[in-house]
Amino acid sequence: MNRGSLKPVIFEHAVLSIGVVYSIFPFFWMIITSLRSSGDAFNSDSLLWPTKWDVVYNYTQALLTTPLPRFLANGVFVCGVILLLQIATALPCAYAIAKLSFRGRTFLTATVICCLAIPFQAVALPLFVGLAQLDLLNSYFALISPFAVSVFAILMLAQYLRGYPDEIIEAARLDGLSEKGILWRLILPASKPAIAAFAIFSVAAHWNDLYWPLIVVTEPDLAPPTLGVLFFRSEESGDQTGPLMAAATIVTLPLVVFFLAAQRRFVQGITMTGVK
Amino acid sequence: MGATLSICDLTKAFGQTHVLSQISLDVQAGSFVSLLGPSGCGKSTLLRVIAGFEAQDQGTVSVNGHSIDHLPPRARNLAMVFQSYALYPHMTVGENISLPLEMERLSPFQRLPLLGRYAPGQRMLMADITAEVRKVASVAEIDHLLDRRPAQLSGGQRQRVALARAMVRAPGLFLMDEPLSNLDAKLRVTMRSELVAMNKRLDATVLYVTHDQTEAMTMSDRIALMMGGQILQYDTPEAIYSAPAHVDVARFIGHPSINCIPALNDAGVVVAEAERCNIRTVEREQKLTLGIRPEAFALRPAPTAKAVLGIPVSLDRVELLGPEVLLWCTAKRTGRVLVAQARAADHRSMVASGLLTGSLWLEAYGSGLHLFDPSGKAIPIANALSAETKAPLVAVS
Amino acid sequence: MGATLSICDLTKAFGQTHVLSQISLDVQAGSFVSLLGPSGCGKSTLLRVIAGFEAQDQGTVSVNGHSIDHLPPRARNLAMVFQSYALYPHMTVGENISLPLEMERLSPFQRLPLLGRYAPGQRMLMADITAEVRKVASVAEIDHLLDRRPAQLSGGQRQRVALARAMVRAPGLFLMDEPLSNLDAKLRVTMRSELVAMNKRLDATVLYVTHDQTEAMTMSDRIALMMGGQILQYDTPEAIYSAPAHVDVARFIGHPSINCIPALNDAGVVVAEAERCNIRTVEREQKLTLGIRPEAFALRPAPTAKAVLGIPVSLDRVELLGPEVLLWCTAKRTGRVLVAQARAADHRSMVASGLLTGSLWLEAYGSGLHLFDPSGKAIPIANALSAETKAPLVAVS
Amino acid sequence: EDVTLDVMYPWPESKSFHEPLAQSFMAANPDIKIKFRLSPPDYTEATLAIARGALTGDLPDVYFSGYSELNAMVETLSKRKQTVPLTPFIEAEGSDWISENFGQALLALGQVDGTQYAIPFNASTPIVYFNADLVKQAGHDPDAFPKDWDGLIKLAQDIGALGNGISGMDFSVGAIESDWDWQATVLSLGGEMVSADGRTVGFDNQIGLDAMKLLQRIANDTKMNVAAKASAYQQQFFAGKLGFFVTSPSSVANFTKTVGGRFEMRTATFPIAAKTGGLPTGGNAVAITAKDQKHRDAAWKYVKFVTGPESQAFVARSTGYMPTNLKAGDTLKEFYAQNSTYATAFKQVGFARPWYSYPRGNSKEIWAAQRQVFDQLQRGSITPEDGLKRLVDATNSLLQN
Amino acid sequence: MTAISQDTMGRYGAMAARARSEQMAFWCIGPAVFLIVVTTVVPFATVLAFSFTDYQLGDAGLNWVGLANFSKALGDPQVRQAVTNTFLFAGMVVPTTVVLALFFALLVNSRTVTRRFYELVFFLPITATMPVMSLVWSFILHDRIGPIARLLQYFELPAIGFFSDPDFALGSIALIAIWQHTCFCFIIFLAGLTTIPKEMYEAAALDGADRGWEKFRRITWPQLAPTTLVAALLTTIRTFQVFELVVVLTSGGPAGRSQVILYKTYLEAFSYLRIGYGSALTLIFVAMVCAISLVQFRIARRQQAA
Ligand SMILES: Nc1ncnc2c1ncn2[C@@H]1O[C@H](COP(=O)(O)OP(=O)(O)OP(=O)(O)O)[C@@H](O)[C@H]1O
Ligand SMILES: Nc1ncnc2c1ncn2[C@@H]1O[C@H](COP(=O)(O)OP(=O)(O)OP(=O)(O)O)[C@@H](O)[C@H]1O
Ligand SMILES: [Mg+2]
Ligand SMILES: [Mg+2]
Repeated sequence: MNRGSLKPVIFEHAVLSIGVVYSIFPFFWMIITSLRSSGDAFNSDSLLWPTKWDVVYNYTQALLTTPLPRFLANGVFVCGVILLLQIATALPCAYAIAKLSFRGRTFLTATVICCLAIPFQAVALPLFVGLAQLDLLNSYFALISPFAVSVFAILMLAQYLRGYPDEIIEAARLDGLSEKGILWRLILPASKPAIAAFAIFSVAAHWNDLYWPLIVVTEPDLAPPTLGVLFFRSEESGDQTGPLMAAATIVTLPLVVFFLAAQRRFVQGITMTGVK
Repeated sequence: MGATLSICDLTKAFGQTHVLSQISLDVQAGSFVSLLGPSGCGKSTLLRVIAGFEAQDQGTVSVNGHSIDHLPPRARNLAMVFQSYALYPHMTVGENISLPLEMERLSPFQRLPLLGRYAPGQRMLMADITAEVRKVASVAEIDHLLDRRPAQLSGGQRQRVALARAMVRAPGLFLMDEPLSNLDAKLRVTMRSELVAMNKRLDATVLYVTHDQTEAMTMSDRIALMMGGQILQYDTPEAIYSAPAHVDVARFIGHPSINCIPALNDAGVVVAEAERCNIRTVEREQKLTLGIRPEAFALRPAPTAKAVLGIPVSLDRVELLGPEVLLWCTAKRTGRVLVAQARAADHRSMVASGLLTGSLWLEAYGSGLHLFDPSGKAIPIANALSAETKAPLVAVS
Repeated sequence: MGATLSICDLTKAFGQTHVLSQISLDVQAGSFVSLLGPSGCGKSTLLRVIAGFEAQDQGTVSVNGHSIDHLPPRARNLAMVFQSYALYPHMTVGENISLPLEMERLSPFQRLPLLGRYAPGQRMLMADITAEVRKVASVAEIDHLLDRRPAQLSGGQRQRVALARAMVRAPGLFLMDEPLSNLDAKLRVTMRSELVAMNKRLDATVLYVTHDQTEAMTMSDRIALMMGGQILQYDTPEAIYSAPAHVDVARFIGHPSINCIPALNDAGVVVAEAERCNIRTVEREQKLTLGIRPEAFALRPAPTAKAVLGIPVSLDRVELLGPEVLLWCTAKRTGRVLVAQARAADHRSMVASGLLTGSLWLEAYGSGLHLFDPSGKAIPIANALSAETKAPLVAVS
Repeated sequence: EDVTLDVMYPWPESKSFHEPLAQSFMAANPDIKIKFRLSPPDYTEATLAIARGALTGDLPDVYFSGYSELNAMVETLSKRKQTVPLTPFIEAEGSDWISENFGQALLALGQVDGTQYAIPFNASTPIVYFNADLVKQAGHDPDAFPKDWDGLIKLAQDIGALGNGISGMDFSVGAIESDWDWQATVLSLGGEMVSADGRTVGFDNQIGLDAMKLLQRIANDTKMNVAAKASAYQQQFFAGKLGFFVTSPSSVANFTKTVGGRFEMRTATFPIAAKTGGLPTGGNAVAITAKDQKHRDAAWKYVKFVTGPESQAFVARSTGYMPTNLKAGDTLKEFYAQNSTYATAFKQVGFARPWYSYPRGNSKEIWAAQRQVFDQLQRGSITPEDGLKRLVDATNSLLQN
Repeated sequence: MTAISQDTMGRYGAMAARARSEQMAFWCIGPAVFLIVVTTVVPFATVLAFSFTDYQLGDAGLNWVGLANFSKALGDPQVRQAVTNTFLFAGMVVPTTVVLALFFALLVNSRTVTRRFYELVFFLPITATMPVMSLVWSFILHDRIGPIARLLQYFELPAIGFFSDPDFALGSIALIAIWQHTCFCFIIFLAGLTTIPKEMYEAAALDGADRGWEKFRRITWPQLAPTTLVAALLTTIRTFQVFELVVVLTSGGPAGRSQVILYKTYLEAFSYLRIGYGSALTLIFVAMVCAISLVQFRIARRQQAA
């Protein structure tokens, strides 16, 4: 029982609050701006609170002048499939790197790290040409396939799994579990916190990705959610700040919901105390 | 049904640490063999090599006459209880126990998470499995815990789950690493007889690591006594106790430990630090060790004629062990601490009759005496007659 | 130096599982108290509440008369050996043991990772610490392992490290959770006497969880017998053994377990399933339990006059336990299994003289007999005379 | 048989006028379907999309190219002989059609090496946006907005003196993604971007030096904040804290919305010092990239439609762009009379000059080198002379590269 | 059976175990390796090939130029500046990010009631749609009308040109990058913290190492070391790959002071369409980051092993 005194707790909250402000101020501004009229956004006399509200206009603009709902649905589908594929490919690989000994393990680890260093922009063009030759441009396949494996996921899960007790895996082998069974029945449930963390990165990254969709997709029906924001963004003729922020808020919202779902996973944590 | 296990010249080192050196062991089908030995002598490692988790450096492990070194653990048809339990942390107790059965009995399709339930025959098989799990859980007295997770169990409960998980599978060979170490005496007795019963019922072969002599003595057909990565003696419990092949075995077995007295071999006559000693041997070694079991000692107010060995001592401390007492004495000449064991009732009556007040002798009468050569090997005692006819020998220490 | 520990009305539940109910316990300064009880009865939980890892639902824990409920574990000045060892996996054995000393003796500056080495006095203090670590490590026989990591140790070695880590700190109160369960008999004896010596040397108070009765009996000043979250008896080892306050205590203590026979109270005369029974009681209860310790039974070829209780039996099985034998018998009338304990030598001579061939009687002679009322509480035996003067009573079962 | 036209335009937000135009086109031509491609976020991305399309043979049928990107498009397409010169279509329309609808200066914007590859669709020359309220506060008359730099600088000084975080003007030449402001400065002073042979820069002379001096003077005298990005001064303007700045008239509609009623935003013409002066024209032209004749014919219909008087008037009204079609001016007369902010661009039509684009698609790289010089120049860390020398050296070396 | 044959039998067993392990590993890594090869290795090999040519995007043909692109890159002062800036940037961002994330993760991890709230809050930046968020940041850090500028004005401090002052531009972008990456590390750390066994802290609590620094140094940090390695590695790589922020906020200005290597590469390849030269720069970049990452990884592994 650790009934600490109140003082350090208050101090901790104070320190955390600084981080809170740093972290959410941009979002605060985004949301506030999505509620006020575009002109009011830069109103220097009332920076933090609208003087002229324009909620309905901003949000109807965001939803009606663009096929945003369609984009959101695309996003859900593409991100969902990408995430599933990434976990399906990365988890076994991470397990092998962390828990199996095989020739070339070091080499594989080094390759994984090096692949992480390769910026996606560098390989985008060859991938594009490849997909074009297979006549697969303008399809969900083109949006998904380059991300079917994530070296980041491999590295992160491998590092996480290193802490999993070997004895439990051994017990499972005796109990007749094949490696597939071990993966499915032990490693997968045990990696939930790491998978949840990774899921957040993966989904957030692909949800917000504009670069690749704009390369392989010319069909508006396949466009990603973020494109909905671009309809209000223009360096040449000035941003429509209100609808822009409204669209951004709408695009961000599903991610927050997704996080709340994933959050339960790592709050739970997995107690790896099946062993002494 | 039980498997024969035969281990041949097994050697294993972790880097510079040599853990097993040339272990050989033959376990008959259906027999119950205990591995007994001090902490760190390599018992767990031996089990792990047999199970296939560690590859040996040399030597072979065969089951039913065929080498299993190339087989993965899964294919070795054995169950193991881990010293560290190794329960699946995210599964309930029930799931932990039923997993091996599901793997054995259900087809891959029947094991599918949601769909499996609709596979033909799955329900019946699962009902069987659940019933078996319940049965083995009630034997281990954990049937009320089936829905808990390992983290919510006490140490002993975890151990029982680990035991139940191994028992439920009923393979030909069981490897058990101190499976009862965290259980209380009563439960232990229950589990012991349950294990022995299982051994007989399934005709399964059991290799059982324990640090508890009583356990090893009462349960095993044979005991393999390990020390420093070697098997010093592999014999029946009686033989291990009454005819130790090595001084370390004699020392290790028996509680309290055997009394050891350095001795010299004077042309076949053993010269020890006793007042009188009438033991002979045929071996040639000069320096010997004389071992006397505590219960072979009797504490007497005066030397008696029957004794082959008598040491004048003073009584330091009496320790009550339920129906027994331990008498801790100091040899008057050498200051060596010696211990004798007696029935509490006998002791009480001796105290009552005032016999334990003056000077005292520890005496031995021929049985429970052992001689060992300098390398520790047991050597035969040629004769151990009453000392009456002999002059007292000078004690050496 | 040792702390007094007093626990008052402690209650604790995990959700729906009631683990401790109204535990009260007073431990005198410098005494060695064992917590004995079946697996899952709440021993570890009690220690964890005392250490401050779990908050109790009700009740207080006081040390030296002051409640410590508000203190964090660190401020409670106690050391604990965990049932699961809880070693720091990333530190060597040496670092594991020296950590508590470093925290205690070095100033925050001296503890700084690299700089600390240049802090004044740090070297000398560290040298002291290292010396102490070596000392305690050699007591636990792990001095050759100081540079290993926990993962490279055997089960027993890990346990010894955990023990050494607690011992090195020498605080006023030790909490030990089955600290010797994975050690072999010899090491166990060493560690036991070392723990007792430490208890005396430091005048430290020790609260010691064990499932090993011998341990509890030989080491403790007092034993607290826990069952189902309650303390059934808190007394000296002798009293616990020879005057159990409850039938469960009597059953739990003693190995093999006490023989229990249902009995009826026929106006002060106890009617049991024996041929002859001459025991009386002053209590009124109708249904009683009669408990007879195995060593209180003697196996006789014919009934004797001195006996207060005699049961005709057949001998099923003889079990050798080193110097003792267990005689497993079946009562002829009721089929109940009864066990008696005898010296192996006595048994051998009886066998040799052919006394154990015909019909046999198990007899008891007054000592080692206990009566319990229906709720399990012990009730006094009014008299237990020789049965000679009494006519045989009809056996009930 | 129906034809479907694949149309690609940059800037997603342009949907607001492309969509209605397509609707009315399809209403008029039921046999032609217009299908828009996903819109690239800017001119550069659009060029890349075309380059990728050329690589995979998946080009749109109609493409709206930024004027400065036209070079790159033609270069890319000509390598695979995919260019579609518009000359045959124009000739087929009859000799007068082109001159009746388009002025020569604007038409030139759609030519590469003398060949007409595109018809101008949007056009703009830089204009001044100002905060009439601040002008008034500073004691000036918004109706008599200065027409030369001296007047503007004085005005900016006065506005800047109001304090409270208010700045007078911003003309950070290096802050935008192209050399539009720089070309405007040079051209308005009567200069040229390249020499006649096209091998060296045209501002390595007194005019160039004057331009450099002017830019430094503006920054120094008005205590201008040299911005790294245009959004910085735009935001400041919307906040009511900036007197005036220069940008494209295409933003008039958006800016008006954004400013709302918080202050009065007005526009003024860009100061043109020299009689021969001009202004670079921004915006985009519509080109045909269809493969087969059938699509090309349909595409031409669409090109004609969107560059026609009604369409142009519509675009001008909804954005602020100047109409590229001569006939649209008539339609818009009334509108301009009522909306003076929109009219400013039209007033400058006469000064419209091609926005010079360096050969071999080098414009962006040249600008990347040039903008650093302007940044330092306006911060006062180099003299105009040094600046000009560096500018000329950097540009020439890349020109001949 | 002779001693020799037993010996070989034993080895055979060990070999069989090894072969088994290899076979299992093969099936586990197979799909991932195949996809890595197809989606990264092969495309990157093309990049490698292009780096020896003068290929221009849209060209139909190309010429082999050997190492010319590389020698040009080595002599290019802009490249040199971009590399310097990138290292400066990483030097500012990586340590700050890792330390901040660790610090906040530890604080949040010890919260009970408010934990979910803080988690959500610190996680938010990862959802950021960067085109929007950089706009928001450009406003927050606006040197005249932004909230920070107003604060400075209020205290009568000199205004800071966050993006326009050559001395501040890179730092300002770093500030946003830290904002963007801290949540990323934060989540990794939080996931890592869940794996530390509770009883470790209990033992430490008795040993007196249950507070602040000591608890951190003796228990948390060593147990978290692998996690920290991953966090630092990923942050380093992501930091080196910065370029969107630069595009939106400064375009590399003022005066090239916020020019970074990947932006330069992007410009070369996709603005100036010089795929050949851009590929060479990419290659240099990847080699650099690989080297740094592998060294980082090695050091961390060695420390873990020691
Ligand atoms: N976290 C938990 N949640 C629910 N029940 C628990 C939890 N921890 C312990 N228990 C239950 O509380 C009871 C007491 O546990 P405790 O660990 O104190 O037993 P113990 O006396 O130490 O037993 P053992 O000798 O087997 O270690 C057990 O029945 C156990 O199942
Ligand atoms: N991974 C390892 N690296 C180095 N030495 C090891 C390793 N594992 C075990 N050892 C050493 O090997 C020896 C045998 O270990 P093992 O676990 O087999 O002992 P044990 O007989 O089971 O002992 P206990 O009864 O204490 O469990 C021990 O001395 C131990 O320290
Ligand atoms: Mg072991
Ligand atoms: Mg316990």
